[in-house]
Amino acid sequence: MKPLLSIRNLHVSFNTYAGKVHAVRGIDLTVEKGETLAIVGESGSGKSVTSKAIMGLLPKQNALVEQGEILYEGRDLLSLNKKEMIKIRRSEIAVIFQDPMTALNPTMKVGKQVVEGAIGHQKLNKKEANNLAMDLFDMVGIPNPEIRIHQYPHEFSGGMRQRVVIAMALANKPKLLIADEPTTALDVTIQAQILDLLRDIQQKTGTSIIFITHDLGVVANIADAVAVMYAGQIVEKGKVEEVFHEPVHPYNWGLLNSMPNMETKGKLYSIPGSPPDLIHPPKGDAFAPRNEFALAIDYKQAPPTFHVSETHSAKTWLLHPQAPKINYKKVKGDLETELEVKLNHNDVLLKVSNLKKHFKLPSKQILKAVDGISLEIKKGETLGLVGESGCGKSTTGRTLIGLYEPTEGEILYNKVPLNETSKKEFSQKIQMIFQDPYASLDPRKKVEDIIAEGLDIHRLVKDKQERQKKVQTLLDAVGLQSDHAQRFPHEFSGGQRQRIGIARALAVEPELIIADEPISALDVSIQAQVVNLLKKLQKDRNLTYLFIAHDLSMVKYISDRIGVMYLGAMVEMASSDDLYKNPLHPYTQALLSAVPVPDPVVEKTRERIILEGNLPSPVNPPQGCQFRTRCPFATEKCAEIPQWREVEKDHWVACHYA
Amino acid sequence: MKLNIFKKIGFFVLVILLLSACNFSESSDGDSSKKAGGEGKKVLNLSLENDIPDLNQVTTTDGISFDILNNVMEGLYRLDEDDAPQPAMAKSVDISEDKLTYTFHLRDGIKWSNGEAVTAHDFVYSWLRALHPDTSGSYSFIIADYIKGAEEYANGEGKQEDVAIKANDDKTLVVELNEPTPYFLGLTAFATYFPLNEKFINSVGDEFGLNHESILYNGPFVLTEYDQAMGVKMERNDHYWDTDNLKVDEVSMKVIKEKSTELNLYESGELDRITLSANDVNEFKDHEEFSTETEFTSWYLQFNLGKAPFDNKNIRKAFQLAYNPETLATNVLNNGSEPAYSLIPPEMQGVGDKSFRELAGEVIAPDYDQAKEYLEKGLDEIGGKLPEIEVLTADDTVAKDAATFIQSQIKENLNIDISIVTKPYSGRLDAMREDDYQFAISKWGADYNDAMTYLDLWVGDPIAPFRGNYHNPDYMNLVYQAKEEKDEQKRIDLLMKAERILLEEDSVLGPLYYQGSAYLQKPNIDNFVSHPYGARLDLKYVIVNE
Amino acid sequence: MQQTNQSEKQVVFPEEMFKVVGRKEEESEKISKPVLSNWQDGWLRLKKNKAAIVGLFIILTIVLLSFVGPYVNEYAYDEAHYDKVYSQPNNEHWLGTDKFGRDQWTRLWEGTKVSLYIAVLAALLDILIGITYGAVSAWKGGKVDNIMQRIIEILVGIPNLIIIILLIMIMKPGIITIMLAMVITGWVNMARLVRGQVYKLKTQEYVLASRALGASTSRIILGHMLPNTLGIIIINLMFTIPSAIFTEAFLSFIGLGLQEPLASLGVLINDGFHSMRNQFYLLAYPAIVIVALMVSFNMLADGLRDAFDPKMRK
Amino acid sequence: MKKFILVRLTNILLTLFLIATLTFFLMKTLPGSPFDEEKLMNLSEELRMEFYAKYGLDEPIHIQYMKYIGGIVQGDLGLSYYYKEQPVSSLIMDRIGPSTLIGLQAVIIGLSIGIILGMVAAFKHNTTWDYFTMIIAVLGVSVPNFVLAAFLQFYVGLKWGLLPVAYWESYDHSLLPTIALSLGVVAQIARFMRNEMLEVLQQDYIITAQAKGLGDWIVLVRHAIRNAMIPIVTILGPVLVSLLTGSLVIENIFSIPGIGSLFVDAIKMNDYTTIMGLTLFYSAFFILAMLIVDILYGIIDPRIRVHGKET
Repeated sequence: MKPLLSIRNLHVSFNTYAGKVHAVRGIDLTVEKGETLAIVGESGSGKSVTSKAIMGLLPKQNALVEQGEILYEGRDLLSLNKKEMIKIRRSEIAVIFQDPMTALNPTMKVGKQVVEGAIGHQKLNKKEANNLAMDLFDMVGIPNPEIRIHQYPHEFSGGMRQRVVIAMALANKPKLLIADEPTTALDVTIQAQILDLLRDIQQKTGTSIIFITHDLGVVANIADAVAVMYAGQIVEKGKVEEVFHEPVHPYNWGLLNSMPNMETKGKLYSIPGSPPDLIHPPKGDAFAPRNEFALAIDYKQAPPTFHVSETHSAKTWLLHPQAPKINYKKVKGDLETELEVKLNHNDVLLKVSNLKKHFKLPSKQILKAVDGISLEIKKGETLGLVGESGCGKSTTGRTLIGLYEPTEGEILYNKVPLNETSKKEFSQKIQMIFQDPYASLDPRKKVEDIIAEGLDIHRLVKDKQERQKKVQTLLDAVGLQSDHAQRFPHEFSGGQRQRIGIARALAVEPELIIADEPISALDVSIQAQVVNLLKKLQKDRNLTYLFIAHDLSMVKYISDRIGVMYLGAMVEMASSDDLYKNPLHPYTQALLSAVPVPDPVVEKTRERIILEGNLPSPVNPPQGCQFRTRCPFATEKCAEIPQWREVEKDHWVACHYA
Repeated sequence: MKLNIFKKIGFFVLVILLLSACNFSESSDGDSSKKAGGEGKKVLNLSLENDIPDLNQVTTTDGISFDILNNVMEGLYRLDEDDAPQPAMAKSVDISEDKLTYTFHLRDGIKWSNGEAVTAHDFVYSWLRALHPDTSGSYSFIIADYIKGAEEYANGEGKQEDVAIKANDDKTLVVELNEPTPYFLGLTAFATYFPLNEKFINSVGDEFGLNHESILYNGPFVLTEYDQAMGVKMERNDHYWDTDNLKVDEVSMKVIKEKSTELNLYESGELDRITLSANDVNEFKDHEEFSTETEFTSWYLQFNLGKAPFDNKNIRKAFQLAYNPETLATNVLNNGSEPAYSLIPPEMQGVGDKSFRELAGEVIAPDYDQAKEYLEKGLDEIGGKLPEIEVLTADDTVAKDAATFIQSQIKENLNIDISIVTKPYSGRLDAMREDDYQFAISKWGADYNDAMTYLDLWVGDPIAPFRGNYHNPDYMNLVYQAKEEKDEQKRIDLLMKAERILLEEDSVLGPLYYQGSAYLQKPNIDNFVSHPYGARLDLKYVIVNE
Repeated sequence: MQQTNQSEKQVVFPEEMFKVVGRKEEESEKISKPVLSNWQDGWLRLKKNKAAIVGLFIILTIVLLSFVGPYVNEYAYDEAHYDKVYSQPNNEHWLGTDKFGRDQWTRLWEGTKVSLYIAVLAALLDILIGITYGAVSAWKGGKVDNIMQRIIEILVGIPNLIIIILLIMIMKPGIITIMLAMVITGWVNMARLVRGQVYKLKTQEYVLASRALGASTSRIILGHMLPNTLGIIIINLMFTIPSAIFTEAFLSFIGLGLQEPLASLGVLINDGFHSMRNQFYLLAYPAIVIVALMVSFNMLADGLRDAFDPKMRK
Repeated sequence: MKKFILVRLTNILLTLFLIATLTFFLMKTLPGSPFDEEKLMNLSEELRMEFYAKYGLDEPIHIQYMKYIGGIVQGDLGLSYYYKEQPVSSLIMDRIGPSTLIGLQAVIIGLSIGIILGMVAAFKHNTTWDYFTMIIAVLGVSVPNFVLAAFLQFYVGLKWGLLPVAYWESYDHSLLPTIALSLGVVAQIARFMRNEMLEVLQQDYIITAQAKGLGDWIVLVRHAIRNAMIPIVTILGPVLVSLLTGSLVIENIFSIPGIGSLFVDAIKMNDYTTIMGLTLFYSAFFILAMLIVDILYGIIDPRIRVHGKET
């Protein structure tokens, strides 16, 4: 069978003010009819560029396709003129972009946006267009289409907007659908909805899908075939089972291992270092500097493609007959043996009771970001806090460290209340790590000054020399080099920046660190680095963590206990094992089931609880149990506020039916 | 729904704006004939340098209004082409032996533009109105100063019956003066002396003078259009007694504020006569359409005798002699102005055929060496050190240029740094009145053709800061004697003596120049009369050739 | 593991090439670019913008000339020569003379200096007030911010020009007056910009981090807010200066400018305008200078914005 | 929305009140009075006081102030000093027409040409077209408009005789001043539009639209222009100000009986009541324009329409 699309030796580069970026460096790909091909890779690996090259949407000013072919049903898309390309886009290939917030024109009614491509192509009159829009809305599961098509994008929630974007892509019944990270910007529960929808659509229409993502869990869920990209090249590709169960490229090993599953214990496997700079791609194998098993030849010559099976191939010298055989499974096993001794946590370090934080909006409405939560953090433990965006977990963290004034409630640190007078003192004991590695470092300050800021504030160093020495020690502790001290944040990669942020927090030698989604903005391979670092530091320095995240598997891995938040309230709290094995609250259950697991077998067979609808607005939360509008088990009783009670030992939950 | 309302409102506003915007000059349709000279009409196109502030002849004070009023109204007398008063509304006058009683006999057949006759009562009404405190304007003094009982009435102290303005019948007007006033007939040509029709004034009420329909005319022309910002259009007044002698049918006067615009309009043929700004004089100096004229307006430095260092006569003298008016007039102003070495303008009436200036000769001659000597003498007297000196001036170009000139000359010839303080026109006057100046650039334009119009100003009764706090009993006596003197020759002698005391002995003023103007006039215009004092523009005599 | 390889089979590599040498982590963490501060980085970007560099060059040249120019010939700017009024540009008077016979070359650069002086000082003062107002408003937030913003809203309702004209009317005309008048109305824009920026920065994570470390308000403002606002402040300065020059020229044109014999570009243009028909050179040179200044400042400001505005960076 | 308008209205009234107060007291501090005339210097003090009394200038200042504010409330701005006996309000009403016509035309021309130039520049980014447009734009804001006006008058009006030199007689007379006034507007709008377009063209929804298979032209018209145009509304305020500055001199140069020239004259003549009245009028006009701009914003941008503007 002829493939629907095949890419041969594609090279794409960009001219930037810093130099020429070789974004895609010779990739070969095929997409069969009705197949879902996942392209996996970290940011900057060239996967989005590939998708744009297929659509002919590379920015004209600075992008250049240097060589290669993109054959669609036998025609080379790169050789088509504009008119023909527009025809292709209109009727053959459609695309879904990552951010539904920006992909829609804010000043045009969504119905019109969805069908405007089809109107010209299918020669529809107004009524037919409206009908088509309504049908499409129906298909992607947007309720009340007859009203919704006349609304503007800002009247839709993120998940709904993504459905609109999908509807738009489907308007012309494309044969190929390119989904460029369509779920990255969405919450897990919404992501599950969208993935379901896409699968459903593919079954109904038989469309081929190129699914671009950095999340291996998602890949396992949706893909038939997988291509793993690194530094502008496809390093491994094959059927989803092959890539997941018999990985051959060390990078793929790293990716798979660095994702903890629910059972992972001990040290997490991580890929050290940072991705290469594509302005000056390294000689030989681009992955070599980060590869534990790099061969001498890797630094000399780029590896060719070796075929493992008819469908499975990879670019690594390890597949060369002369290369030593390395057992991937053993590598994995080695790590698992390194078990960790859990400390006994008894002393309560931080006690929070009935904490509330309300914001007054300019519209005079009250946003109840945190609405009465109570928790304790014991010395030396890690408490995880999870929930979807907008549930109040970050606000909780920021209120605890005193960035926000609590509206109500009490915070006791070592039995001393946190207030204006004690704030300065506590600012040394409690520290914070922030989510966005780009926004959390002052772009105008040198790394040295960023790290030493706390030292200066609390006058912890006597002179310049001591300051310098301390900074060096801290850089070393987070695995950065001493000459990095003189550089500015924009020169670092995300992972490096996050480590600088950690060094800054450590500088004042705190006891409690509130880590506010410290890894959610990082690439998978880097996440493990940071998590390992945090664990190591905890052990070395006897730190206590409040770890805030929406990624449940990582939270499970790092935390001793976990609290689940929903709409400003705590709905369940238990030890992490307990919570995973025996979730009592329907929301926790749904959340857990929505987490994609990087195993195609598991993913494709398990039943998941799909939550309907969206998160209600915290300005106007539902009365009684806040979850009842989305709860599959909700009854009339749920209109009453459920009690926060201890169901089992150390297992708290707020549900009438738990 | 909301959207539609907004759209409607927006559209509505737009329409209103557009409609309101289109009020072009009403003449636009009828006016196209202007250039073509349609139906053989003789049209004269002139410009006004600024908006027309006021056409109420009693309250108005500015030259622009006078220029218009003088052509649509007429007093008992009108100045002729040689600036001499000639009978107009009056056909003759009987002057009593003591030169204090004037009996005017009105001309027959004089009519208002609505056809009613102009009577002696119209004059009585008008003059009394100009005097009455409720209706008077700044120019009321021009009647009050001369007519018996008028000043008291104007101050609200006297009674109306005591004012010596009487109509014996419709055709006879009798006026009694305080003192013999040889130039009184000239005064009756001035706007404040024009008649008004009581019935008409009462019928228009507050509207009087605000539009062309709310004025009743008795002059050579009537206004057919009047917009303060755009100008006026005049047409021949068919009811005017001398209408047959008019050589022009229609005059338009457009308000053009920028001199460069005026010149452009002249060159494009839309104006027939313009005055030039100094910058443009050189270009047209040799042009056949170029000419200059002077008027009875003197510019001078007013020293403040009440302020150091000008309380010292020698310092005043030093300043008075340290600049050359010739340079100012020819090199800086370059607009037809004449250098001044005295106060009284050259053409002003003296005795018989001789002008005052011819009889009196020049008073001041610049002499830098002498100036330095005076300065040293003065410095010795005041202790060797000058305070900082500022010269006050108005902020129009000409006044500023004069100040800059004085500044540079004083620096060059006396090596004294002076700074310039410019104030808006009325700001300068205010500062002078409040005694807040050391010396200032000031001017005076004659109201009538006699040296008294100048010399009367410095009598110092009471002592006026505005006039430099000058008070010299000798000078005062000379002026008062001149006022009562009935013999022309003796009177002029007294005045000449007074001028010398003012300038030479006391050095109260430093003469600068006699104001003049350079103008361009199309060759087909003849006999264009512009009087040097009073109401300037007189279009009764102008001839427009084909 | 089985290998179904085709072409590579023929090539046999030396055995040592297949020794596991492991990773070179330092390599992957290494930053190869030279150490560059933000200013250096910005300068590099600016240098790429030819128009901005040309603008910068012109501005520098004009500033230099305005200081040196008056001294290269023997005439003083207020020295009148009545025998040489309105002489066309010649060997003696390179740019001719005006109606007082004053040397135009000297007056032109003297005037440029005065104009620049007024503009720069006015702009700096604007900025000082604007920064303080904007920063305080955003930093305090809440009610204070609300009130301060209401005040700004009201101020915005008054046409600047009117205020300037009114002020100039009541004060003694001169450099200080013009400057003050411009300052009184000019800062609103700056205040708004700074407020916006500080508002944004206030919630930036690095500022939160600093606060979490217990930093004092002054430390945050001086250490984080100010350096990160400086870019837009400078850019705004570059836009404010030319508009201040323009305002001065305009005021001079309607007769509310400086006092003789002092010159400014506005005064010169005003004088030149009145004699443009016959002494065109009197208008031409100051007009060229003012246009050159305006154009250059605009080009430079555009360039700076592209180089330093973080929005343009990514 | 109602509340929004109510708050705005209160602000407007407050602003106008402040401006009235400010100008009143500023004017009172000014030297000189309308009756400072050379000829009046001969008058006695008593007589001058009588004139003052006619205009209510003899009363204590706070009474004058109350009367002035009271008058404003009734739409009475007092009598002009220079145009004796003329109410300031009627002076303004007489002069408003020509100014509005020229201003409106300048805005329309400025907007349409500016938008087109800006779009061309953005679409042909970094080409000769772009540079050419931007040179025009920079020159447009750099050349003082009185200089431009003088050139237009001399060449277009006098030398080439294409349009009337000056004065206000027919529609043709409004064209030159409109052109002189609109150049600055064209420049401002073109620059702004270019920047906005460049930004919009990089937005995801533009790529999305292209991905939908829409032609370049449709993408441009349907998606780019509209979104780029929305922010144009925000600079209408500054544009109006520049029109105001422009009109002051241009009306004088072209001898147009408009408000701008009235204002300049009032300053030159110390006609305080007229200055006060015009200041108030300008402010009211300006504020009203800003209000309309805000409302317009709401109409154009659906994101604001629903919730009202929240700042």
